Amino acid sequence: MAIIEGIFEPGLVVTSLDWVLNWSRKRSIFPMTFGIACCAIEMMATGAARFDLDRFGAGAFRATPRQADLMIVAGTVTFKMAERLRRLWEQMAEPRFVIAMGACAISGGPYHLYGYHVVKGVDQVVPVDVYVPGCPPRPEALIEGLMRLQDKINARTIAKQ
Amino acid sequence: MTESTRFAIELLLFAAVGTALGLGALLFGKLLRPKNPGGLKGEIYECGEPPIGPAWVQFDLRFYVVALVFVVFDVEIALLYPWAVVYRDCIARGLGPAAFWAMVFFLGLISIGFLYLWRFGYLDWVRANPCLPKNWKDKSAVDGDH
Amino acid sequence: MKEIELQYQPDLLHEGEVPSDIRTEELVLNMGPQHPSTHGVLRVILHTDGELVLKAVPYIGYLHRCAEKIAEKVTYRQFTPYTDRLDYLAAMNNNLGFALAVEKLGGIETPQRADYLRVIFSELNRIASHLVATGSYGLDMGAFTPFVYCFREREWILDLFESACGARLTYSYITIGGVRDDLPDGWVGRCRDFLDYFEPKISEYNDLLSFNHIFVHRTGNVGVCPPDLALAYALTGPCLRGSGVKWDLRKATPYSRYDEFDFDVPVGRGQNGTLGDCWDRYFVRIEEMTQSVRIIRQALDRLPDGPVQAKVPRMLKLPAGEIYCEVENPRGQLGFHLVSDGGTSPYRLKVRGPSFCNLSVLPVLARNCLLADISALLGSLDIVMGEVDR
Amino acid sequence: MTPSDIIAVLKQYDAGGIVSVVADLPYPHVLVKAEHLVAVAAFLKTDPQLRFDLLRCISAVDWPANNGMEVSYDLISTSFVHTFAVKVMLDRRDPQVESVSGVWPAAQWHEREAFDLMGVRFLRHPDLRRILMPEDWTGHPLRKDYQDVVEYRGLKFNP
Repeated sequence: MAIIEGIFEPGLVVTSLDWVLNWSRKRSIFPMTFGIACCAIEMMATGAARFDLDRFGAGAFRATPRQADLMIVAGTVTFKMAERLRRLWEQMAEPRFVIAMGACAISGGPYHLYGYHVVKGVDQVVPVDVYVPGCPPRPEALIEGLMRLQDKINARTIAKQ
Repeated sequence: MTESTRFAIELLLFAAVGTALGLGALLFGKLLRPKNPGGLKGEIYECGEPPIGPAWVQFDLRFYVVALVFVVFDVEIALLYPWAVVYRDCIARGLGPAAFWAMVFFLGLISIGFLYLWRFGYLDWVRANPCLPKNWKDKSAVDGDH
Repeated sequence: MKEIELQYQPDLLHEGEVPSDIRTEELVLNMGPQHPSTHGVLRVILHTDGELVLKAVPYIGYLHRCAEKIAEKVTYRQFTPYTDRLDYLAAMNNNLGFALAVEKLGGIETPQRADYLRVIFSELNRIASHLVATGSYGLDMGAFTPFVYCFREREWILDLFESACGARLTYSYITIGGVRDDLPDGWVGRCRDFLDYFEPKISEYNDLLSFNHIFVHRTGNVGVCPPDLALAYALTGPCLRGSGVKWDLRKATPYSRYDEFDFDVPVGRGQNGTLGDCWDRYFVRIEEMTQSVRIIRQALDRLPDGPVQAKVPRMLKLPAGEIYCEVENPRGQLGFHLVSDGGTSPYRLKVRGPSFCNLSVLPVLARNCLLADISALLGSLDIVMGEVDR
Repeated sequence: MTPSDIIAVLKQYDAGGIVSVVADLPYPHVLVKAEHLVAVAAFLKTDPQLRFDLLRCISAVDWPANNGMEVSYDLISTSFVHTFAVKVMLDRRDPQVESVSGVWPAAQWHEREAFDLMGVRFLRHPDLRRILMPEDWTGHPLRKDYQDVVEYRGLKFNP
């Protein structure tokens, strides 16, 4: 919650301020390198030359959560990993977003029935913004997910609701 | 409006605009960025794990020695600058060799210290010397046919 | 029965000798699950003295996905997709390993064309896996360009895979009894184009990374693993061959008609440093890529016609029994210990991941090496956490 | 050497320790008493005729029917390229066996995994603790009679 959030009515100044804020945030999302399993390889392929994430300003993979605003949960989250995932998410600076990439992150995927050590869906651990289905999802699907996230960022406002 | 007051006003104006821009950006940021500390956000980031082990640790002394040596030479270079600026008109006033030899004496004194350090090995850094398990010699491994 | 004195005490993780005599405390550092150079979710606790690592203790299990428990609940054919996700960089080789284990136990004969297709796809996957290993190893050493070059070639291979079996990473293409379906037309031509395009690229990697002055100094003489230590810790694959042991399952115990192709097994020679250092393990992978290209070319030339799938009943029942079967995965020997009680699903399936054993040597090699060399050492072992944790 | 030759050499070395023998494919192995395991393992590794220097895999199989916990060690020799396996049948309620990490250090992690997932305790193992599951996990998941943990630190098994 910024200091001036929720105080002013949506007028000329506030909406143009919204536009500037949202434009700058959505055009330079810094994802955190948080690859867990097979989806991480597809995330690397998305970052590589052919499906270049840099075209969307999201190519700068930051290693630490301090400098990242997007956490792409790429892979199966296990019970042992869930705490660390929660801690990493909380150590990210606001405004922060989460993409659940792959069937494992969405609902446990192929390990849903008998995976005794698998968290069935990462939304039990962190609030998820965009779900990208697939096992692993194709790089185009991840870019589609990123675009949906950009639309979501675009709809944010600091005016009084 | 004398020359100097005009210059003072210009200087003041320049400083004011400079600080205004700087502080303005900071203020603008402070107003707009979300700020809610709390939870695990304030904790030390250690690759997703709860941090283990103390951070204030007694480091090895060799780091302290290197820091000292750096400070000495940094100051030496800092002193070289004014000398270099003054050196040209020293020559004009005929004091060239005296100024030159004074600086040579100054540099020489410090390089003697440097040679001492070098000679007694304060500068050679620790090398990795990987040691395999203490009693490692797999007697059963018959060499030759691998 | 003569009692044999054990060669050495169990390795009790001694601390390395602290060189300096002045009392210094240890800094305990967490190279945790989320770290750019751990290639997945691996946590290593480093006890360091300044830059020197005194003790490295790996913690795994962050990606333990219960594959072996699932194997007891699903039928044989249903387990193939889970084998893709063991070593997700070499899904073809995992499928091959599981398929061979089931076929040997069940006595199922696969047609010749299927065996050739299996060899072609396994070797293509070996090249793709080594490309990722080389690219990310360059990334660990701070060079970003090799990563992008290697992924460019890998995309071409993934296109070939996609046109043949529809997926980019988890193919389930090699099933029990043969191969899922035949090649699309024109695939062989496209594969040859790739091989002709790819061969000169390997020398490009050598100029770009392998003989780069900084890279050689960062990886030569680092993490030296003598041959008998490698064998004692059951290192296999490029890690074992990097230490000079000429041991490759495709030559030693040939499977799936590998003995019909001639290729040689590259072995570390200690060119840039001592034998068995990180550079050797890395360079064996580069040479293995050229050998894989040779194998694929021979397999494409002699590709026979015929069916690609043997007759396998839908609800496959294997006779009660037990088998241990291994294949040469890009990372080492991937073993499947299959115990069947005559039912439609395995009674017990133990997967021996090569990265599991390759990683177990880390505490031994990482003792008394520099902090920056830990990522060089980890990158050269080329581990994949899906296979370590299963 | 063929499995039957290996078994002959083994019988000649330690006939007492061997319980039963299976020589034919697909899985030639010898069942050994638990106390003799390390001695047989050391012999298999150091005997110049056998030289099994690569321990490929240690797998634990749970037989609740006859109350047995079977631990099998798969070996291969890189010099003679012959493969063999040694098995030990333990009591299922409290499976204990000597650790062979003195002979092959590769066994350390395999044994830790067998302990973690199956509950087989290996005596004189350098640091026997859970390797895959979290430290505070209860139960050994790969046993046949394992009930799934319904909730672990707030995370439900199937929501």
